[in-house]
Amino acid sequence: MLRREKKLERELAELRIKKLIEMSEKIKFEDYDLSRRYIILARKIAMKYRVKIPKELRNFCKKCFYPYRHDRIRVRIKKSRVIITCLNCGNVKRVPIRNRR
Amino acid sequence: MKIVYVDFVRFTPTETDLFEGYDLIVPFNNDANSDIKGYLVKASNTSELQKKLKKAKGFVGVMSEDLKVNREAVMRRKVCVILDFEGRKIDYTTIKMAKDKDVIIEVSLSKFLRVKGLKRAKLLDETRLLLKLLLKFKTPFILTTGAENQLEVRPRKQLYRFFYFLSKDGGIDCVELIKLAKENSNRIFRKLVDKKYIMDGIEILDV
Amino acid sequence: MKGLPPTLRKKRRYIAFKIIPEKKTKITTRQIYNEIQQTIQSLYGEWYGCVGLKLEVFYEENSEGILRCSRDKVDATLAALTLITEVENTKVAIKTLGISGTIKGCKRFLNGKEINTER
Amino acid sequence: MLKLKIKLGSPAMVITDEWIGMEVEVVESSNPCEIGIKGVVVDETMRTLRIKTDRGVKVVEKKGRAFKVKYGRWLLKVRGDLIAFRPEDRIKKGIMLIKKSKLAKIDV
Repeated sequence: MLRREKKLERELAELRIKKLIEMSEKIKFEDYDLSRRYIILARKIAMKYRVKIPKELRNFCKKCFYPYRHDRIRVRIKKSRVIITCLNCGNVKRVPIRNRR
Repeated sequence: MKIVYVDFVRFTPTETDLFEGYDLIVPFNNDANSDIKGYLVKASNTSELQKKLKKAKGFVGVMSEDLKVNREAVMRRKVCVILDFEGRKIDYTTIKMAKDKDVIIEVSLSKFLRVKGLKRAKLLDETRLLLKLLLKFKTPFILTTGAENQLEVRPRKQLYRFFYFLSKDGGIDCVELIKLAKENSNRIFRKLVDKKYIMDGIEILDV
Repeated sequence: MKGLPPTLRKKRRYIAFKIIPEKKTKITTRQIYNEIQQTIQSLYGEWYGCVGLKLEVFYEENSEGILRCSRDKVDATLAALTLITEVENTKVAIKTLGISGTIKGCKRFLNGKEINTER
Repeated sequence: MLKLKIKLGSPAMVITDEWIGMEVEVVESSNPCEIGIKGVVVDETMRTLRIKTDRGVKVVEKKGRAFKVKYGRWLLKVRGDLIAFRPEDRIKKGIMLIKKSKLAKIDV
């Protein structure tokens, strides 16, 4: 029986996710839908090989997968947290700002 | 593209004019000292095969009488060719599996030279059935002389003509057979010799 | 009486071949003819066995010759030639050099020597 | 179990890598109009590639075609049958294909 090379698969998956999200970032002002498609592809890869999408690359809406674009989101700071509202679907993401001790 | 012809033999070849029309002769002889050679594994049962395969490397060919050994050999990743001789037994499932695992099945001419009479008649019939199955599943196969000494070698044209006639007489699609045999021979040649041929379907055009 | 029209005549093919023996033994015309005849007999039997065989010429010094057969059985004859392994206890291999429609055309496959056939 | 050492950047790994963003040219196809389509891959599905050319976006099927691809420092010719999987499946299935193929030169 042939065995899967899971380590190699994950390594490749990480590379591909990075590539895809960077690409979607690049074209998000020209073709918004295509850049969403790239993110979906990247997410599919991440789910299949159980790889986390790195935090710094995770700037897209969790619900509709459109990447955050300054004219399609609203960012407010309220009650010591950043509130990002996606104007495509209305999903709200709250990121608490904690004081470092 | 130019068609190249590959031949498998079982001895260390020296120059003869019988070797006409072949571009590459692969000796399946572990003592041969040419650059390109096959690694011959002879086994009579499966455990022996597994033991011998551990040492094997390169272009591995398995030669065995036993049906079980042949079936086991097809499933092994190391094995590239199932070599042919007069006592080889191979069946429907093995051929079907060989397609899946990309194992080449050799169909040799020299087995007909070694036997005579009723045995040869049976062998001819068996070979026709084998060719039919090979075509049905599109299993990779190669037509070779499979010679064990100099005098069993036949020139390429004669070899292909023989199998052409054999298949035509048996009601097999002879044109397709020869076409596929040439394709496979081409593939094997490029795999063995060409450094730019990485695997089936991928090749380097330029650096 | 006119002969048969060309369409109905027997079509023939001539096969130039060369015998490569194991040792330097001379093979006579008779021996090789018998061997070919026997091989065809045993391979195809009585039903298909008649291929219009005739050994036109055979040069014993360089063991080359020309064989005649009917056109639609060229493949059968060639297959029989490839399957010959022995002539009178000496191991041989037969290499077919070429096929042609005439003896004259067939001669160019032979060793390049000017050989005249008187018949 | 014998372990295969597949180098990450070796040319055989094209079939596992991301094709979106690659420069591609269709070399072989049963459809003569498709031969010569050249451009950057924009999108990929299980059976097709969307190639952005000078004359707009073209959709080319993967199966039965051969593509010329620039990959790393190589210019490769890849048969489309090898990449005819879902883009996310290609990592797993591509590695399997490479492992399965006999005498593949993977350590270039």
